[in-house]
Amino acid sequence: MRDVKRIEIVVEAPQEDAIRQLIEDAGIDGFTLLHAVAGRGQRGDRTSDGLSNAFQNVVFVIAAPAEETAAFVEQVRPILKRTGGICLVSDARWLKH
Amino acid sequence: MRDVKRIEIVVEAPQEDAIRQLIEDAGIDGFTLLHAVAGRGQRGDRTSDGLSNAFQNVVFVIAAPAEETAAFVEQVRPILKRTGGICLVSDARWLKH
Amino acid sequence: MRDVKRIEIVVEAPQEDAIRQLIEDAGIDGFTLLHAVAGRGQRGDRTSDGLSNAFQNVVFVIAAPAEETAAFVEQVRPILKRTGGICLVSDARWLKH
Amino acid sequence: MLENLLSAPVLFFALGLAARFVRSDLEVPQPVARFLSLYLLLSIGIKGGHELHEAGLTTEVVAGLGAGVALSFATPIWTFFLLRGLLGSTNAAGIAATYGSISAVTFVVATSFLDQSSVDYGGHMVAAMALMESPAIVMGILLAQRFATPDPNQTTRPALDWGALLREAAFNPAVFLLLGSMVIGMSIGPGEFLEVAPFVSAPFKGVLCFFLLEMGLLAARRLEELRTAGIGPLCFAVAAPPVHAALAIAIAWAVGLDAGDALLLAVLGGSASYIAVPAALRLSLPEANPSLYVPMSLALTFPFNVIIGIPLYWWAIQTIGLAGA
Amino acid sequence: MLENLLSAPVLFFALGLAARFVRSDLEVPQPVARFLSLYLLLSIGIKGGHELHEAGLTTEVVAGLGAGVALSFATPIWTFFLLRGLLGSTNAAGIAATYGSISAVTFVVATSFLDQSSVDYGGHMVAAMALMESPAIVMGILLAQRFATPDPNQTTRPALDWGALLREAAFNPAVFLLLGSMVIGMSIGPGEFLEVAPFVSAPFKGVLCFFLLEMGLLAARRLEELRTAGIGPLCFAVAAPPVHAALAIAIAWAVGLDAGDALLLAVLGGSASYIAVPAALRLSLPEANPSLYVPMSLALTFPFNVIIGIPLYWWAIQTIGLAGA
Amino acid sequence: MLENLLSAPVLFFALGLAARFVRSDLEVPQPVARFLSLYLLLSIGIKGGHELHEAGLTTEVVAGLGAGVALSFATPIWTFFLLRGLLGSTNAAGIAATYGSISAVTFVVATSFLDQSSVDYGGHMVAAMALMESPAIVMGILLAQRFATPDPNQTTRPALDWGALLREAAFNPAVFLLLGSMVIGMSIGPGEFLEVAPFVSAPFKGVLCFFLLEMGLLAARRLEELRTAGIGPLCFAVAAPPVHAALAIAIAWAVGLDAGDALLLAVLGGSASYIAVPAALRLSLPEANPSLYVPMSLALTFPFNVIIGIPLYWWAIQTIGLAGA
Ligand SMILES: Nc1ncnc2c1ncn2[C@@H]1O[C@H](COP(=O)(O)O)[C@@H](O)[C@H]1O
Ligand SMILES: Nc1ncnc2c1ncn2[C@@H]1O[C@H](COP(=O)(O)O)[C@@H](O)[C@H]1O
Ligand SMILES: Nc1ncnc2c1ncn2[C@@H]1O[C@H](COP(=O)(O)O)[C@@H](O)[C@H]1O
Ligand code: NA
Ligand code: NA
Ligand code: NA
Repeated sequence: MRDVKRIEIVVEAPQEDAIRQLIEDAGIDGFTLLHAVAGRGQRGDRTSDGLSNAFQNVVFVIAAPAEETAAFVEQVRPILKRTGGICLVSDARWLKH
Repeated sequence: MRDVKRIEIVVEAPQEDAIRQLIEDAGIDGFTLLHAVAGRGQRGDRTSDGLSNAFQNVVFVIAAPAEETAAFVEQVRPILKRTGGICLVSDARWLKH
Repeated sequence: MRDVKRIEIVVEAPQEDAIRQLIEDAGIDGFTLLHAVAGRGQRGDRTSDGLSNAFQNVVFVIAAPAEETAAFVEQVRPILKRTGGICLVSDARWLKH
Repeated sequence: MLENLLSAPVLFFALGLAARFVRSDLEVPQPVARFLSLYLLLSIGIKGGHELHEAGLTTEVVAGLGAGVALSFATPIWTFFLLRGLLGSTNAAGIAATYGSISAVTFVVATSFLDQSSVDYGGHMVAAMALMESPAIVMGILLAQRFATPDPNQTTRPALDWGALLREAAFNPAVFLLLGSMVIGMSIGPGEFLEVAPFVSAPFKGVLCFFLLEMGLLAARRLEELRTAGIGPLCFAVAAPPVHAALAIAIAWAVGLDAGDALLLAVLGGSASYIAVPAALRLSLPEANPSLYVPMSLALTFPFNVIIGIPLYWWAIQTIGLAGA
Repeated sequence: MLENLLSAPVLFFALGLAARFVRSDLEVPQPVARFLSLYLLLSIGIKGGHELHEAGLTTEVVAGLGAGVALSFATPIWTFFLLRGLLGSTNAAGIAATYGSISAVTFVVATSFLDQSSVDYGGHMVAAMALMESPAIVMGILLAQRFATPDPNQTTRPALDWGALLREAAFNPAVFLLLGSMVIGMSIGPGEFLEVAPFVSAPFKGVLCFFLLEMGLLAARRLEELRTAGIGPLCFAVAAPPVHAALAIAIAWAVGLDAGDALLLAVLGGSASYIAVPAALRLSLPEANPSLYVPMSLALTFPFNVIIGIPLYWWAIQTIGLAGA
Repeated sequence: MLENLLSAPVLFFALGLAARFVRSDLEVPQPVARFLSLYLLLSIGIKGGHELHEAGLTTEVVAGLGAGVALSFATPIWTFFLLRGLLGSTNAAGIAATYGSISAVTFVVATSFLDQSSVDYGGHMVAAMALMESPAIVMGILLAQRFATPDPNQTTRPALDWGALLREAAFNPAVFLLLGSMVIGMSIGPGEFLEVAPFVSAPFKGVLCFFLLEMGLLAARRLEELRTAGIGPLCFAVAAPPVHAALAIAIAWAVGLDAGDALLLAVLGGSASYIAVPAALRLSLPEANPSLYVPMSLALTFPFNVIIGIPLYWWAIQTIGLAGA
């Protein structure tokens, strides 16, 4: 088991590609991604239905060592500022196989 | 970054509105919501399919400062007692934008 | 509230039954399960669409006391080794009802 | 009866059951299954409304509606008192609501049976079906309120939200779509009806086949839950359909319904809900155990009606010689 | 107009609205709703392409396409300058793009209205529709770039990704599927067309009913968001359709379109986007408030056109006496 | 061949490919795509069963089934030994299973090609298709068990769960639904068949168009994965279809199949699985790299067969002059 950071990012679906790009740029080698997520925040309701996914959220869950994540979350900040969403960071232990 | 509590509530879909109401009453200003979630617990299997969503779970993820969440989770308890589900609370850091 | 471990396992859908079995064998009495999850890792992209769910992920979230989980995660390791995925363990407090 | 067994929808139902028994991974994607159920409701609603508009409001119509609603109010009462000793008041109330209500799919299979036998039936029976959903739900909750002793662990039972309950009972998706489509079917002219017919009529039976495949898959899965339920609920689930249907046929005979309408009333009386009522109960009576009322209704009563019940009730109706049989 | 109100698609739209107002839980599963919208596009594309192939490239075709594209470029300009003072440049630009673009479902309802009235229209109007989506998006973004002052909190605005924007504008799913299906409709022979007709033609109106049920549900939900929007956007959302449609009819008259094509041009001019444009704006102009432009377009302009607009524009076209009216 | 290129399903396949290449966001919602694939299986199963019932059990039937099953057992063997040196035993075994098995969609496109050319084919070829899925899976796993050296990192390979493998091979959703629908098609009378025909027959070609649009999207996405695969797998993926088809045609000639059945056998031999076999392999041979066998089958072999293969094999069959060509 290895100590890592668990990063959870909720953004609206149109930002999916931007976050994917940031993950790749940061050299982080994996993520898990949930689609069609609903939510509420300062920008009102986002639903998991509707005819386009422009008003749905996606959730990224990323496990990575602390040294890789510090710079990465700073890159995420401007996206959250511009289009909303949250980024939570917590501690976890990763079962290495 | 700010220290918050990450609350994760799993309840059956018919309780979605009740939890939404509690969140609003507690003055918590956001949540993320997953639909069509399966699971198993003391009340047996809940599946993510079927003709009605009465037997599916939903998951709420809520980030909020500790002072807002303490009273809130107490409100959630009777719902869990009556209709099942779980509520987990953990520590996280919220990237403020 | 009771201290528990929160275990989060991401595996590909064909392994769902194997993980269910391990949970049962370990005497853990509940889990929450998300289907149609996408992701990226060493084995490339897994998408949440496609004609079969063989290339999707599922996510198990399990809350259980530390003493029940230690042996369990060791059982999960060979599955991750063979077919990929991750297992994260973190601390949480469970609102007992 | 053999003819019924060899009808395509019944065969697809059997195929769905078989798939689970051999543990095949066959599954109908859930959003599609829900869409198909909406399609069946919309389709039968429009067709029923269209026919009712052509036929006009007759005494037969009033008799059919009245008989249905009466059954839906009354059935929960005896069901409750019969099962109360065995399963406790809360579970008995849940089952009472379930069996007082109806199964739209069973109704649809029965209409397809009548179509195949070239027997007429009235569009108002669709309205009767829609009106039978809600009374049973309300009766079930009332019975639980009146007779169930609150959970000892719980000092106070949360007050019942009657507004939410009535909304769920009267405006649940199935009732709303059925009645709405009926009104639309009554409003549009015959030209407009002809234009939607290639969607609502032509593929109807084929869609029903697909849907029964899914019903078979669902029923087989629920069957397992009954292993721990004891013999009482099992007996009730297969005895209630013919008994309730016999009562419905007697009423149909008394009020003078035609044979086709009588069969539909029998099927409404004899069937039990597994979508609308469980959804309402989870909201208003969550203490009742869904692993009891859902599999009873879905895994026993539904297959009984579809495979044996419909031809059996029809045989009875023919035997007593209702008009048009 | 009463006839339009009693057409099945409009009635199902009303049913969807009603469902929300009584707080019924009725919902069309999202993947199915999306599929039905793809079906409508594919279907209208193939039929349009097939017809265009039969008719050939005439001056009427060129006139129709030209008029549509011109409207799509021009409408955002006055919309922007009209609303800028009231709502700020960013929101005005978002609404400008929305109203310069079109609503495919409104177009489809209008073709169904013409079919019912046995009025001809040209397959090239489908192409006109497809060509009207993109210019409005590009104009909206250009207007925002030129006139919107950057957020004071933000020192630098991120550079606009023109590649992504143009791709989104030109190849968004609706435009791509429409144009692609048109090309296919033009390529296949009449025998092949007959073979796909039972899928693309026969159930078309029924599917449209189902889809409008969903549109009613969506529109009613969005209506609530308008409570805090102020009176200005509300007025614009119901005034823009007839004004833009009148302009379109004038152009149709000037370039000599037939009555059927004129109605479709009016509907394209008078309608606003609620799928393609919002998706493009969230990517390229996320600062514009979607709780403004989406409900305006979906909850006011769309119902206005479907219920009142189409028969109103048709009445106007008949009054001025365009050929074929 | 040009005629094939201008058939609607092939054009929609091309449209799907094109959508990805211009990076359009067009996508068919996944539950709907799965439903359409179930629809195609159910539909072809019922029609095949119905026809088989009319035709009865002839020597042609036995010959067709036997030839198919034999191919499915034999193809994996040479495929394995051919590729073993290049890609290692595990990957070779995965590809062997994939190419020994079949693609139902390719088969369906071929039947639609024959329908268009008014050439008859036997309903039993549907059964042949169903029977060809499983043997290849079992052969692939057997070859891997026998020849693949276990992973050096891993001291013991987990014991193979033969029960799960055989269940997956024999009762996977596609096989189960195909065979089940065939049995139902054989059981129902002609009257009942006529009633389901507006669902299973009339919209068939249109649904196929929609489904091939999705296949184009999927194939184009998988194509990218092949960039790192090397030239060997690419060559195999386009060389195997004509070679295997030629073998199938030779067998068809030897056992005396008619032209239509021969084309279907050629297509079964020449096609490869991208749904059922990968699902079984992920369970029983997860060490084989799916980024190899899926894109080979889906992004190269499938398009090859649909665009070039079917008309090519038909030309060959006409050239050697099988009966009915
Ligand atoms: N306090 C919160 N807890 C959990 N999720 C949140 C919270 N605030 C916002 N979100 C999520 O982030 C999305 C966008 O938030 P916002 O930009 O504040 O509207 C919402 O739709 C939620 O899914
Ligand atoms: N130990 C657990 N870990 C994770 N989720 C659980 C656990 N126990 C229950 N759940 C979730 O809560 C739902 C209801 O639980 P129960 O009321 O115990 O049947 C289940 O369907 C699961 O989704
Ligand atoms: N670092 C990571 N963080 C989050 N999820 C991951 C990570 N690495 C892998 N995964 C998940 O595990 C799945 C399989 O990983 P792999 O076996 O590495 O291809 C991926 O599709 C992801 O969903
Ligand atoms: Na009943
Ligand atoms: Na417009
Ligand atoms: Na093959």
